Amino acid sequence: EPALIFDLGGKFDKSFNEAAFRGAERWAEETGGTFRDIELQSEAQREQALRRFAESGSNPIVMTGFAFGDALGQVASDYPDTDFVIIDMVVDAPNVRSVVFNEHEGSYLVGMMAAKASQSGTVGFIGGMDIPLIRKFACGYAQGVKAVNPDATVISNMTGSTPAAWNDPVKGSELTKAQISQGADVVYAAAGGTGVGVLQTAADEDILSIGVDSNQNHLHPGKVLTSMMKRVDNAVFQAMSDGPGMEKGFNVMGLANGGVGYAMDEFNADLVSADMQAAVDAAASQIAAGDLAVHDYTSDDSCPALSF
Amino acid sequence: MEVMPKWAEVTLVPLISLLLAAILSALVILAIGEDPVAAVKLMVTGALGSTYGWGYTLYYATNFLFTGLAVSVAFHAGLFNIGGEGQAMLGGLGVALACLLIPWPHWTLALLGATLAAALFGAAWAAIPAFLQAKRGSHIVITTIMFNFIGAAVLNYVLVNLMRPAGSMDPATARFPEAVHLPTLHDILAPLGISFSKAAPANVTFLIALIACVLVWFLLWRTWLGYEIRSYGKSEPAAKYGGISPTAITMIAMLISGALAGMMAINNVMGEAERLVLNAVEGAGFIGIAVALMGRSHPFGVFLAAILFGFLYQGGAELALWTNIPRELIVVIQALVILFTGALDNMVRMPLERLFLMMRRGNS
Amino acid sequence: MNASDISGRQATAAPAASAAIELKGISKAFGPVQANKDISIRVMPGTIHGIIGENGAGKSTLMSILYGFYKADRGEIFIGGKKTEIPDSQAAIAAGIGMVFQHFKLVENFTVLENIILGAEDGRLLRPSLAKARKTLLELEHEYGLNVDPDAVIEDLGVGMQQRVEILKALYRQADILILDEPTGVLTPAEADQLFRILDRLRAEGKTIILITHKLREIMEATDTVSVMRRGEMTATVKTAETSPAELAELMVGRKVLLRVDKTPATPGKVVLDIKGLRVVDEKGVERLKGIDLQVRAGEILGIAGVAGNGQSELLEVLGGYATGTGVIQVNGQPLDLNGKLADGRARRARSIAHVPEDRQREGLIMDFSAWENTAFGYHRDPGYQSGLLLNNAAIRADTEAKMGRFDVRPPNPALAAKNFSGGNQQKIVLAREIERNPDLLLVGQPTRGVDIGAIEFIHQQIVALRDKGKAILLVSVELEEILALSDRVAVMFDGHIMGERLSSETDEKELGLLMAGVGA
Amino acid sequence: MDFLTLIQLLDSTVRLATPLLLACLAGLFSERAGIFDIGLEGKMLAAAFFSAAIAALTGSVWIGLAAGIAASMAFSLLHGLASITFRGNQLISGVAINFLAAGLTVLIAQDWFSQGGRTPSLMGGARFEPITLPFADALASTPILGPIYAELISGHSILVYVAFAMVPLTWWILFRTRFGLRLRAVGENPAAVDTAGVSVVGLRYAAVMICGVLCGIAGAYLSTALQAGFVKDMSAGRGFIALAALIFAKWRPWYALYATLLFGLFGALETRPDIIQAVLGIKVQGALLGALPYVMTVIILAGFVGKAIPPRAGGQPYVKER
Ligand SMILES: Nc1ncnc2c1ncn2[C@@H]1O[C@H](COP(=O)(O)OP(=O)(O)OP(=O)(O)O)[C@@H](O)[C@H]1O
Ligand SMILES: Nc1ncnc2c1ncn2[C@@H]1O[C@H](COP(=O)(O)OP(=O)(O)OP(=O)(O)O)[C@@H](O)[C@H]1O
Ligand SMILES: [Mg+2]
Ligand SMILES: [Mg+2]
Repeated sequence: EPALIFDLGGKFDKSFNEAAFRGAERWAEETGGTFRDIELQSEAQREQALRRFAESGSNPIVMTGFAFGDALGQVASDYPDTDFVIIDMVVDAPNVRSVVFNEHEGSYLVGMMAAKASQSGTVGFIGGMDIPLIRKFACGYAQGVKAVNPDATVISNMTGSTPAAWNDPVKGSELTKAQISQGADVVYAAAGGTGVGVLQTAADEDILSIGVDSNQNHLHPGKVLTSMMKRVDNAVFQAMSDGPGMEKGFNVMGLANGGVGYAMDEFNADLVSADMQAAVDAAASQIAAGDLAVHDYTSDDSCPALSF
Repeated sequence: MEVMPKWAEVTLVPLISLLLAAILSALVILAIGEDPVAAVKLMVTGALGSTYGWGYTLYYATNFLFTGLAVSVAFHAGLFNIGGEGQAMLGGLGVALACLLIPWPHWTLALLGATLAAALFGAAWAAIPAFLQAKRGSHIVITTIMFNFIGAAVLNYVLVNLMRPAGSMDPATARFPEAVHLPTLHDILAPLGISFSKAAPANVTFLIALIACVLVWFLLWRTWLGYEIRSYGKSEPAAKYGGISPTAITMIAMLISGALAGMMAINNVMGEAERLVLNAVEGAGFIGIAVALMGRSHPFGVFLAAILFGFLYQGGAELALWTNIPRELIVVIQALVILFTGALDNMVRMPLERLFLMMRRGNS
Repeated sequence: MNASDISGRQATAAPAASAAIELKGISKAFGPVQANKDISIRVMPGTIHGIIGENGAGKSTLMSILYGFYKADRGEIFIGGKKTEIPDSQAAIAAGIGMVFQHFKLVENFTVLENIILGAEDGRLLRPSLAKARKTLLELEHEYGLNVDPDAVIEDLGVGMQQRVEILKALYRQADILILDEPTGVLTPAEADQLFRILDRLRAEGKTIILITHKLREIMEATDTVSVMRRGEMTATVKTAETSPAELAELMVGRKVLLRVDKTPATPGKVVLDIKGLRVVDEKGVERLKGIDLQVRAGEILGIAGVAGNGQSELLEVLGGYATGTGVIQVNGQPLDLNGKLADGRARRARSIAHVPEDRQREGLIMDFSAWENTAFGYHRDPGYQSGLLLNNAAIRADTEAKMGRFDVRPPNPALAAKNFSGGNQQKIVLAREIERNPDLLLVGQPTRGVDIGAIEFIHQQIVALRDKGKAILLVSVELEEILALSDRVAVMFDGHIMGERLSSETDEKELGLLMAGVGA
Repeated sequence: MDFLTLIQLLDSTVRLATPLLLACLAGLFSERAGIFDIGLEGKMLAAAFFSAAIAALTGSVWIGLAAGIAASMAFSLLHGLASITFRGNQLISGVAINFLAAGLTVLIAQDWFSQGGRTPSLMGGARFEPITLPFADALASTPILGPIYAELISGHSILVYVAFAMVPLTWWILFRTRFGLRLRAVGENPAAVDTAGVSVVGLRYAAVMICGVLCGIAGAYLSTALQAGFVKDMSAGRGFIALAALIFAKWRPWYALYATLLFGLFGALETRPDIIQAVLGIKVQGALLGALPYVMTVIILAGFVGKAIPPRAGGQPYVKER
């Protein structure tokens, strides 16, 4: 029986934990299998949950979030017969599959779309907590924007410095309004529950927004330009389907293998012109082919297109 | 001239209150379609049924002991220190700096150094609110709340920009060197022939917390400084009459309080995570308030309350592991325990007192 | 007023059938404490009925039951012959009862007017109520000579004024029955006289008054009948005219009591306390002491008389080290620090100055601390009580036990919290602590406020004994009687000045009363 | 910083200040009556959930508002039970209420909607829409006053106006009515109220209930006016900030307005690092920017406000018989 461990944000964080949960559910639905899961409440429970599941025979054990890296590094070697899958982090152990996403690539694409959709030449980014991962999103986005319009302005705000920053839609709204008053007409939210407020306010104020992680286009039809898809659900689904004895190692989920991308559906069909889509698709295949390099903030803690 | 014998006050009242909280919790569990009996069993065996469970229970309890003692000491001086959260965060920074910057030859020395650093940083974070209270009359409740937020921002800044190993995604410091790893209860008890779970994070800090308990008790009830702290807390006019300096006591009590809160970091940062992460304190500062209030600000009461909350945390984790009970339910259970044992205790005490009075009258 | 006046009138008491108040079999327990045991009492309309009894005898409890503040466990209340349920003060007020509590029930930061209308407002809006009350108040003031500024804030008023507000509160509610619980404990003689004149008028109007007091003189002068309470029981009810102070005192305490202070003439020695040009400005920037010069010699008691609020408290506070001032104070020829680092209570104690503060519950004691912890208070860093950082609890306990024995503190239990002792015994704890230090200078504020006569006798003896050991004593009291009985010299304070000094053997209440009012000198 | 930016900043200030103001006034009623309340946060959260949930189910924001208020009042009742009837510790009761609300809202939300502890997005009549005041459009082009009226004063949800109207109303109730006099008295000296023949318990329950109503409005404002639905923990510490504002305001209604506006302004400034950069001339790093409101609060508190004296009987249960 596989197990899934969510990071502190919880199963329903409107972000990657939730995506992971959907992936596991899809697996359960399609295979009729069952899985265990746990929402952590404290840092100390990371190692605890790993060990408890491993000892009780769960296999594979999937966990979401870079914060597990340290704990898994400690635990993995104690349970050589258990397969672990960690998302968003690399842990070098023979029984671990590490899945990382090139969020900067996906963000680059939606950045391009934002720049193309923007009338004002100013676009916004609203992050949740100020951590490197979110800067990676912001940095990729800004590069995409600049690629289309080098003169464009990218306004970037983080919601806060405590975990409350992931669940403060009111502040998300206010940040959106502040960005609008500075001229932004497209905003990209990578802020968990806070993003709910961003998308809502963008819709209310009649500007475009960009969702994150899963396809959020349907939340405000005709108002959400697109969503930067980070297919954590696929990664989890894949891991559970592969089951024990899966292939281990380092899994990069990028544009090339559909790990990240942008969402197109009936809700945003009218917003995305053929020309826009063509340009973005071209960039996507360039990136996939390795002809276009998008800088990853976390590789050297710097961003060519944006300062924090 | 108490109505109830002391044993009844300290055992019957909390036990019946706990029972009420348990019954209500059971109803909530029932309401969301789970089996309350199984849940309670799971919690008890999970938290207290093995050395593994105890190892986690005691680990959490250690955190709460420090923050609970911190709140208690300030409380005895009539000061409501809500800043345990921020002080513990900064204490973590102190521990991290001590462990990473100084090449300690042995964990014992590292523990000493880290404890000192944690206490110093925690005390420093309490010093400004204390000073503003003493000299400017700025309400300590607001300033300590503000310093919690400021502390979170500082820690975030330091971890994201200064102390994070280059290229790491995780806003956390590097792991501490092997030499400063603290022995767990497993390591400590093994030479005594007691086998204690290896996996559990409870470590030598628990003993330090116990020592802190005793020291706080000793400070408050055996030294003139503690006597002055308690006097000032009970009556400021009397303290002035008695030649006790309000400024000095406010500062001293808050510094001790901050130091205790900061010292929590040797448990969670040095003992468990062995590195400093952003979210290291995770609310223990606030639980400390409940622990101190429930423990009536007495170190022994704080000890019991801390164990109770350790039990709730670990029992809750077990529930989360083996059932589909969402973690919010555990929060609800904690709330009910706090409510019944801490705020609605008179609901139990009043009828009990009447009962004892009747019995006494009947006897005489 | 004049005693014969009153006793002449008492015969008019109405026949038994229509008692204004009748209590039957009232019992009340506070947890294990039986405060009232099966108490019955009848009070005739148009009379003043006195109640006396030692501290803790249950007087206040009984009256609080009548006023609906506490609920009796058993017993019945008849008002005007009719059985009346009084579950709360609302019902008591409706039955025409008003009460002035021993500890005033005023909202400190409200104005007089607001306090008076509280609970007796007309309508939902405040303004009309206040306007109406202002008018009524003016009439009442006029009628009874109870002058107070309706817009003054309570905390700015002296206790005498606060009491007037309490009386006005009752009158405003048109009380026919007025209960006064130790009303004169905080009044000057002039204020007390005025109070009794008012009570007289009220009686003349047919109102019924119950007066609780520890002062036998007041009982004798003002009441028609008097009840004595002891340990929760009503031990006797007698016609005032048919009893004597000595008999009452004996009924109350259960033994013979000395009603005079026994003291020999003083033999003053060298100057211990020398104050020159002392000025004090309080937190609000008001100058409370405006240049005081005083001397107290070894072996004498200097009494400071004055209406409360004329700077006596500040004088004690500066001397005690917890208020700052300017000027020069020398003790045993050495100056005291009035502003700097050594202006604190500990430094004062080190200079052999002991201080029995005016307000024992606020300053003198920590009510939640046990008796033994209180016995060390202020001296807790003295070598006998402490070594290094440690308190020597065992030594303090032993010391406390000895002191409690010598000062006859009841119950003699060092572990009991201060709040569980009666007022008189609380005061004994403070006195024992300060006097037994054998200080060169003892500051005493209101040593017997709210203390029953048995304890007063003892406290006075202790103060005189210290004087006879050759120590200097500065006594502040609003009780002129006490000042005259204890002091060798008297200084009168008025508005931050010393209005004059007299030898107590060469002055009387009348002269001092005038000085206290700011007249003369 | 140009004029329009200033207006926008102030506009944001008003929005951010509104929930703080309502919660602050709520706390004011409770604490003026002598009942300390650190459960403002929890009540606000509960109200945010129930108003959004019921609005989502019924399609009417007004029914939602009523439900939010009812939920908040239910928690008030619990607080009253603990701290008035059973004379328990008011701080513990408040802490418990905060935990209880945080847990229950998500549990119930998940049970009702299965949307991960959220309510569905509110649409149409299930949400409070901004109100355009009369002539706002016509006057908008008038210099200075036009934008102030059209942008700053007009265009908020009805609850904002309710909140601001509550300030004079609260002042009037406290200082001009019999109820207010008694309420203030019971927070200063309950024995005075008791012996004046007024029920201490009744008054305190009334105050606690009013606190519930105002917290209810504050919560409803968060989820049905500022937002279009409930997200877990969405009160995000605003109850604690309101409490700080209450102390800051020395328990006075008009000062409460100023204090919450100040906190609102700090919050608004935090969303505009560009303005801060323009004013200070340096770029403030993100995390430190987040600390700015709190640092400013401490500085102002230490520098200008001085000692705040709480209602004298605050926090202590009224006990007649030991
Ligand atoms: N509210 C209370 N709770 C518990 N015990 C009380 C309370 N009030 C009074 N007592 C106790 O009841 C007894 C009678 O007290 P009461 O105040 O009636 O005495 P008293 O005769 O008025 O004394 P005093 O002269 O000091 O005012 C005392 O033992 C006192 O400690
Ligand atoms: N009923 C009471 N029983 C015991 N002490 C009381 C009582 N009422 C008041 N006191 C205390 O008696 C003292 C008298 O206060 P008041 O201010 O009226 O006089 P004062 O000290 O001479 O004046 P001031 O301090 O303004 O110069 C205060 O310390 C007060 O706390
Ligand atoms: Mg009495
Ligand atoms: Mg005074």
